[in-house]
Amino acid sequence: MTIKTIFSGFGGQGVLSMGFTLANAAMLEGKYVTYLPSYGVEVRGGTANCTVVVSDEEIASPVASEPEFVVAMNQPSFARFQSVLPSGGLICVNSSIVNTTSARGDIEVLTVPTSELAEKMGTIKVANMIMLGAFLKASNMISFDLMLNNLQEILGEGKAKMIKLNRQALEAGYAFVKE
Amino acid sequence: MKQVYERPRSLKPAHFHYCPGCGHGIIGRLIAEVIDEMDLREKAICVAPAGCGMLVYNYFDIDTLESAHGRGAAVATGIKRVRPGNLVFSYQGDGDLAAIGTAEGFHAANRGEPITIIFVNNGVYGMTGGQMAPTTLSEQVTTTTPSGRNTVTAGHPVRICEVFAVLDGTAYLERVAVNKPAAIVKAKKAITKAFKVQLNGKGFSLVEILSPCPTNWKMSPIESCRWIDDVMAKQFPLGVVKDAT
Amino acid sequence: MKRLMSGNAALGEAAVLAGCTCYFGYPITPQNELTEYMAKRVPEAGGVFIQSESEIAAINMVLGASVAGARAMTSSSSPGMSLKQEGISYLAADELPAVVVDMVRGGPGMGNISPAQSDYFQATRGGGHGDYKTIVLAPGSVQELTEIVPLAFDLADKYRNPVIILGDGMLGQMMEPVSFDNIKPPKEYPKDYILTGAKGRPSRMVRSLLFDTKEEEEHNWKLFRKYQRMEQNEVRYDTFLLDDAEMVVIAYGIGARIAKGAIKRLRQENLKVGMIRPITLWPFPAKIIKEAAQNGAEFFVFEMSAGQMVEDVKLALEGKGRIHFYGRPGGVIPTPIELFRVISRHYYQSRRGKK
Amino acid sequence: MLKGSIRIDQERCKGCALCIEFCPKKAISLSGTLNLKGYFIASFKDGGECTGCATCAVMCPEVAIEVFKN
Repeated sequence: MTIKTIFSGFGGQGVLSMGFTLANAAMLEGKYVTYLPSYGVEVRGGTANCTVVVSDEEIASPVASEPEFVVAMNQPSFARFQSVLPSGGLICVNSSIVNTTSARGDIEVLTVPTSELAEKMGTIKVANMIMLGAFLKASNMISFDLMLNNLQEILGEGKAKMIKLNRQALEAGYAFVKE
Repeated sequence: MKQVYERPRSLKPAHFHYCPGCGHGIIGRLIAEVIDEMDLREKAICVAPAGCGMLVYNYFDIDTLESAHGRGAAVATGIKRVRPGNLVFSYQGDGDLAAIGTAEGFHAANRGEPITIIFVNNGVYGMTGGQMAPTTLSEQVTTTTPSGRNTVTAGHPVRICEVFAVLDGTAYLERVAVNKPAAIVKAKKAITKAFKVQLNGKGFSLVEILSPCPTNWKMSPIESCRWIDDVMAKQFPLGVVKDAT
Repeated sequence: MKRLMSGNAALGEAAVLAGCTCYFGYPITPQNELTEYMAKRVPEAGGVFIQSESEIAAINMVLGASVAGARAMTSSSSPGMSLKQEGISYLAADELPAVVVDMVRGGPGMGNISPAQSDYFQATRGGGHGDYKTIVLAPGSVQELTEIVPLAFDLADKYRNPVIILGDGMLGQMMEPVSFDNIKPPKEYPKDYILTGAKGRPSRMVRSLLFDTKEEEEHNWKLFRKYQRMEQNEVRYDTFLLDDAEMVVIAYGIGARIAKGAIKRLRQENLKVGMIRPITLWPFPAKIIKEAAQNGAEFFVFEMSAGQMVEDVKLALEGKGRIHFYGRPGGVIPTPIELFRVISRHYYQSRRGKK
Repeated sequence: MLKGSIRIDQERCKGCALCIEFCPKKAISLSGTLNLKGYFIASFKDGGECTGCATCAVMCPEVAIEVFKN
């Protein structure tokens, strides 16, 4: 199984960090994984996106022309990336700031009010981790428990202080998505 | 009878290829004398340029490397960073340093690289046949300024010492000449000082040397020496331009 | 222990572990992460890092560090590589080792910063002026960099010649799990040519100007014989499902990865497609390609350019054999499905042709 | 009373005449002799008033002059 996901949003929403966290967690699980950030002028234009491929076998291309999943944290990303999803694909949307009425009929839309959920936890900064938690529940791509157990390693030293908050955010997002 | 002047040990026996009366020979000898006197023969590494000065590696009996045209300061930087204990100097002409290699020289100076540049300024491209150099004087006739250098279309003489002087990285900059005995004594002192600046870790040093080119100036060697005083030094004033040591 | 690292950063780490003590570079996308990584890592390891004023200065600093005896490296991307060619030519002429990394982007001119394979000719034909060659290594994954980079430094020292690592924007930017456990401490190479100050020995000179035509010719023949030794000893390639292949894909670097994905799909459809992946682009693995042709295979050359390596395949086959070419220039990255479709079309067409 | 003398390497000399110009005692002159390179060479006037000051050697671009002194 090879699963490709595009994470997208404004620069500053922690979009790349979402993808990096997923890639790191998948690596710890022993999966093949690639993480490809978009780079260059685009990064400076305010929008950011990255592609994560997780697989049980060697990965041919780290580019997702037809991703299984899209995570869209803002309106422009929603508009741009819903169109690359094949029929039946899932798009996870930050419904706090994205209007999803224009969504295609042949794709699945998971709306997560990440900003509100994050504000409840005291800081908007964890919105990305809430979304990641929700995405992991919906996609069932990697083991959530294994990820939580290795969170310190996955997030790296820089974020060690925030470990508790990040864990709560991931759990909140995970719990938000019903079976 | 006692020998009071002999050939410096840091010069190989080879004959110079320079034209009669060329200043490169004097400058090469001065560098070799300074290396002898400071006992640096086993420590010195010279980066040779393209142009008339390029064959110095045939003359200096020290470790030498020939660099691409203008890249001497970058190559010297690489050598010096790997071997900070050595004396590393580049020998560069006016096309080499003041035209094609301006960026390399300027930024080595700006970084305060502890290297020395011996900058030979004869106001003309010698080896290629007497074309205009960045240091060619206003109104000076060369093969590419047949009616004299018109500063409106061909720019002005570049004063490297003064340009480099504004860089915080430069420690010692002096302009000298090799057109008469007293000037030559001063030139040797300047080279000695520049090497000391480097060896004492004070930073970047450069000695600009006004040097006669009788062939391309179309003058006799003696006329060339006089011309340096009478004309060239008026636009390239001699003396210490900067001493921050 | 594996770490998730970008190709650029992993390349830098591998270089330091392989004994690279000097790095000089000028920022250009998509290889900036390498320069940034080295800015931190090389001084930590006790080495020299300089952000140079230009690519020309960087390659000449490499030349200086190399002649002083250090393992030195610089990196750039296509337009910057054009500037470095002067210095690479001098390194080859002076017979000095160096490693030069090119993370290729779409060209010509400023082009764009998307991954491309359009600098194949520049890398494999010497690139600068004069009769010279450089070994060109083309890694296909972040993990492979940990083999390619130490190899590049060893080959540079062994032959006293610049070695090019030809990657692309994707290899540089992409993160993959990587382990550096396989990198051993660098070998010692006798360096009786370096400049250290003439202490207790005759003075040395390193130069490329040889006024005497006979001397210059002899020097060029000497270099030529060295390149012949490289051609004999340093060809490297990888194969995938080659034994029974009726169609052999030839692709390198990131292109080979994409092709491999396509081949797996083709095999699921029982199409006998295999691959030869050149790891050294120069010297080019001509022999194995010729052997595959003798076994009756046809060839499908895939490049992210308008067709450069395909000429080496034609040379390898000396006009015999059938070669199909598919290229996407300008930084476009084809998908495995796209390649699958193109290859299977050629496959069925030539099968019909044979009947 | 001769205090100094010089020896000019005839094959290094290119006849630029800087030594002649700058010799304070005018003890050097251009000879009519050609060397192998084809230059008329400078020569030391025997019996001249050389003081061994070495000015000629300082000016010589060819490092062709050795200087001796009593």
